[in-house]
Amino acid sequence: MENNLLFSLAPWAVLLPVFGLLLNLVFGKRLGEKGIGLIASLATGLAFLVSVLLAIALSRHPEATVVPLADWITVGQLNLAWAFRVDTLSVTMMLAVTGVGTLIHVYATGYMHKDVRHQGDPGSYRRFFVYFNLFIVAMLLLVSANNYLMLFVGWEGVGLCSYLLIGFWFNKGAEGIGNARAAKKAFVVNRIGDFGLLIAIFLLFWNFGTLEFDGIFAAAAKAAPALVLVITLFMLLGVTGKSAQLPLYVWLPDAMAGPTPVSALIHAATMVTAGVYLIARSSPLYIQVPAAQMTVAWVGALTALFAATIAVGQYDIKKVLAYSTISQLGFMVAAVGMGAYVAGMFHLVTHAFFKALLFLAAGSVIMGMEHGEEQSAHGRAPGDAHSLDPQDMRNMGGLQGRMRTTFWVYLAGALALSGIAPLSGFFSKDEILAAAFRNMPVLFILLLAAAFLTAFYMGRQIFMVFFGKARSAAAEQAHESPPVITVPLIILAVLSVVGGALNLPGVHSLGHWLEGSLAHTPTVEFIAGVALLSLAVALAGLFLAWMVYGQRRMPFKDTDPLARSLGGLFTAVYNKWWVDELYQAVILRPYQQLSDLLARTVDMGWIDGTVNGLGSAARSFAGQLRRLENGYVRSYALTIFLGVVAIMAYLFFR
Amino acid sequence: MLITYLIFGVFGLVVAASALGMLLSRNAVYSALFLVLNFATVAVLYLILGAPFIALVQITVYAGSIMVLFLFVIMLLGAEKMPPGEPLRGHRWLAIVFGLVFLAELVLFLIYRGGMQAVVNAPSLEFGSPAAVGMMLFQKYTLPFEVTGFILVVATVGAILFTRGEGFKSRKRTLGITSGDKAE
Amino acid sequence: MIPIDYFVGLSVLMFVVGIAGVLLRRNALVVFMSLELILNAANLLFVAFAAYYELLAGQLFVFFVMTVAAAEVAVGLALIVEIFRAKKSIDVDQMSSMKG
Amino acid sequence: MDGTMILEWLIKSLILILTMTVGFAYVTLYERKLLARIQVRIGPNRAGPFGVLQPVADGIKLIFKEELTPTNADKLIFILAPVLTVIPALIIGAVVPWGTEVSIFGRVVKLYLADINIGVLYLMAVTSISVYGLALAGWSSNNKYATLGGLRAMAQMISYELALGFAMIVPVMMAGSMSLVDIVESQKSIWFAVVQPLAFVIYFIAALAEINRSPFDMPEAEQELTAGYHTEYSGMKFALFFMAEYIKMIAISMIGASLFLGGYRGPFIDLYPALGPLYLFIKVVVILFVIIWIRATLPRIRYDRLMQFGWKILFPLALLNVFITAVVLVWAGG
Repeated sequence: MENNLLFSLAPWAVLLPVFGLLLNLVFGKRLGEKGIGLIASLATGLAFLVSVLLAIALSRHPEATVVPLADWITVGQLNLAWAFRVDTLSVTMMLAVTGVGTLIHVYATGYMHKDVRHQGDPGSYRRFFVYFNLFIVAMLLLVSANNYLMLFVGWEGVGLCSYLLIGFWFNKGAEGIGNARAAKKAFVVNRIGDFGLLIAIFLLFWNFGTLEFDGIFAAAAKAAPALVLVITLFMLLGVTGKSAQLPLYVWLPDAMAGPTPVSALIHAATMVTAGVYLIARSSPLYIQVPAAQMTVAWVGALTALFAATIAVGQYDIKKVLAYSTISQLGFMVAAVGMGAYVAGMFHLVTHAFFKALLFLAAGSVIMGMEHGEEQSAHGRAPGDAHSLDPQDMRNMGGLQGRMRTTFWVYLAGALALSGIAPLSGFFSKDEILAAAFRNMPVLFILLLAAAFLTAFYMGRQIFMVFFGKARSAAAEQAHESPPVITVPLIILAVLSVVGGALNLPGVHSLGHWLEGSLAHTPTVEFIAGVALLSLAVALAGLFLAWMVYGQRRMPFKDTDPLARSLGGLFTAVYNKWWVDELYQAVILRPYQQLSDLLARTVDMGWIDGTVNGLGSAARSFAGQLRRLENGYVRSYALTIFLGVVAIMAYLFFR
Repeated sequence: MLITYLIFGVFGLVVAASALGMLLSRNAVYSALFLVLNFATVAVLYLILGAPFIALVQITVYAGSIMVLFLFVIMLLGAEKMPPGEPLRGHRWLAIVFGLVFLAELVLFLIYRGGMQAVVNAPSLEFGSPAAVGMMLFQKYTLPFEVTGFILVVATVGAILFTRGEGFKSRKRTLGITSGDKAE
Repeated sequence: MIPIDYFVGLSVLMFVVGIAGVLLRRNALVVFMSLELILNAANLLFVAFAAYYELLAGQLFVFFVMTVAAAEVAVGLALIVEIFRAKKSIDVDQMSSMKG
Repeated sequence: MDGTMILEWLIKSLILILTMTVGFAYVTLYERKLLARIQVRIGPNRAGPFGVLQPVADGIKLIFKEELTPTNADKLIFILAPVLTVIPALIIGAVVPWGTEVSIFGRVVKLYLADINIGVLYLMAVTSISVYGLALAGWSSNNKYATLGGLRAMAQMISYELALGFAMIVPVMMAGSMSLVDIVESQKSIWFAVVQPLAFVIYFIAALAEINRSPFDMPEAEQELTAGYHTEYSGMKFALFFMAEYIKMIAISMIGASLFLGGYRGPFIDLYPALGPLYLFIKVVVILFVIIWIRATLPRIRYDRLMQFGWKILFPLALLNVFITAVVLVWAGG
């Protein structure tokens, strides 16, 4: 009874942010910044509370529960409802989303206060939180849906919010439209993935006649493997779009154009993990077709290594983190591809902690840089105010003394990400590596290389940003951020450090917890050798980074020491392997040329010509026909009379 | 009976000649007069056919009212003669040719489909009397009769509205109803 | 006494002459008169067949035709008078535009 | 249908026409004498005793008058118009009975030309076509006064024909027949003029308008239109118009007498049927007296008043009268 009451709270997780965004939308102008931030954070916080209550309910009653809210679409045999699926998988996602989301909301109240002033548009403060709450709503819809269509609504909703928030400063960026272009790129690339998901959903409905998860999984067990393979591969296309995997990852680095809380929440912690969640949710389908699983695993592993190599050559503090995110998402996708769903979800949660932490801390660094730049800009010409890029790591250095809290939390996040025991990243990544070692040794080597690079580029970042001498006036003047920013950072840092406790080897609390929804997944046993190897690799990466960047102090604004030793390889990495250019040449240019051909020759030439020709033909024909309508009554009478004569003739000769 | 044939022949000739006269007269007044003659002779044919009531109504209504109205309008408008000229070239010939075709068709119909031996019986005296017509009119055809009356009223109102024209408009103008005045 | 075909033939003649009047004459009043002639041709047939079949309904129909013709003439002539006021002519070929 | 029957018809027709023409001549004298008396004059008294030969003298004079035809007149219709005017006037009396049957030389002779069962309809038909002569006369003269006179005559006659028709329907309804003989016979007990005074008055007024008599003589109002439709006529053609007018006076008197005043009926008519024509003659003379009296007394009515009077007073009154009569008849009869 009590449980049912708790379960029936599920819709409130979505409705509370809806109220928050409506309140801000309608009354936001009068509430002021404090009120807006309070309402937005409170809405998300209450949603987190609901998630916690649902988790408590589930801990007593681990079976999946469906909470219907209202009828949605009833067409023929299709009967879709707004129904929320409360099981351990969705609640895990809800907890991660709302928990991290709440912290980022709090952080954003402080960060956006500065940011909107820095960008010169304080009025957009409300807009930001409306979008933010809308994102939470869409994300919760995505993870709590009981059917694929509702999931798709959330899927598209988060895509929309991503677009809106990437282009939040739509009039900024290169040539004044750089950010808008980045937003458009994210949207278009996501559409390609969404197209795959849509096809998958259509196929599901076409073949199984339903979109409810349970119904589909029950029916799919008896379906032809080829069909399931097609469906899962199309679904994978959707995953590569949303979770930034090869080959559709290109939008995520550009998405860093959004404000830093956006990068943290959407493009690191929650939205991009939707693909991983989708595969985990659809695991009954994937388990049926090993070929699909292998494809997923390969895509994930390749992405992990590929993105990691690029991250090594980046100077933008957020770009490094962005490629790191892609890489870590590759880890997760590889995990779920190998059937290690618990490992994937585990890494998803810990990654949410430390990557959000890293982004937010990077935001704190950026804010400090901006603050320092404003300080140092006194006396300079106003035109030069923005000549310095506050996100370029080459402008930083030695910040550990001036921004102590940020430094320590950043260090915690970086070590967690690098996989240093006993921080959370170590456990989750180790579990993936163990699964790979057991199932697919080739992937194990790829992932191990990625883990090495991860440690290396994180070390590189730490040394470039926080150690050495300040390489710009702004860095010298940088200031620590206010508590509203640092407190969430500390909380996240704590979580990053102890997050591994969620699924300690041997205890497998998360594994047992997820058995309620992923009962068929095997528990990955801890392999000591693999753990030691991964730890050694991570330490080696850090050491190498110290060798290159920490030992000799990096000169002011100099070229990267790595570039000297690696040469052309570094140029390739710095230019992201020219993937964007490749896409431009292979896909975009022919596409544009084809469009041009279709537009000018086919559409304007043939189709317009046909239509215009028809029109002018009709007009000239009408012009001839018009002569019949000469307005002379006697002509009309004669015409009628001719008809009479004809009818009489017919009657006569009949 | 020879005399009946004679009467029919004479009046039939008059009917045909007067119809053609109406068609061919250059002067509209002559046309109208020929038509009056036509109607009057047709009325005589009605008498032969045993329809005295219809015959006299024909004279009263057609000759006495309708054609008087026509004549009145012709004289009122001074529209006896039209200026010469035929704007629709070819129309005249087309009309004449097809008119002849039509006539030929009807005549052929008459020859091939008509029964020449079918003879009109001598109608009894009471056949078309006002009493008989009236009885039928008010018993069997009450509704059409009423409808006809309604049509007449509507036509009367319509005709009055049409022709009061100027006075009606000027009264409207003094009341300031017309939109044209407001536009000024 | 008299074959019905004689009456039919006479009616046909009147009818064709009426149609010729409608098609050939430009004077709106003459056109109108030709219409009356056509109606009369029909009336003659009605009366002839009423006598032939000894059914009074034919004569009644003629009565109705006459009444409606009277109504038609009242409205039609009023129209022609109005048109004459506007166009200063009753040439039907002048009435070829919708403008008053 | 034997020979004597046709002969009898011919004789009766001749008598009717002669009566009408001679009557016309003496009605003119009657009118001139009467007008003179009313205007305190003597009137024509030179030709014959009391001027009884005056109509003959007038006739001879008109016959020898020069016939003028206007230059641009439509000659055919100009000649046809007077004839068209006279014919309806002469034939309208055909359905009016002069009396019942009398036996002359041992042969029973009906004192009426035709007893058709559509007599009243015949009257209306003839009345309605009698306007052609006037209208055509006015139009063919190619004279604007004459044309206006013709137009006025047409409008006036169409307007008053309705009231006239409704007034004539009343006796038909009372008698239940359209035959004038039946109508006269049904007035055996009481004249319709007594039970239907309104119908009689309407008939009288409308009939005056129909024949363009004063005060409704607008088509020939000399102050406005010189002489109206017969402005351009002279000699014998003018005489024909003149004749038509006075014959019509006699005709409407006869019809009025038959419809409303008992026609040929009078005291002892059943005993001596030959008295019929005498009674009718007396009644006609009295009605003619009233008509002339009105001419001498009343001024001419204005034209728009004439139309308004016809359409807005006379016509509705006649309609109402018919309606009430019908209701009463059905009530009493049913």
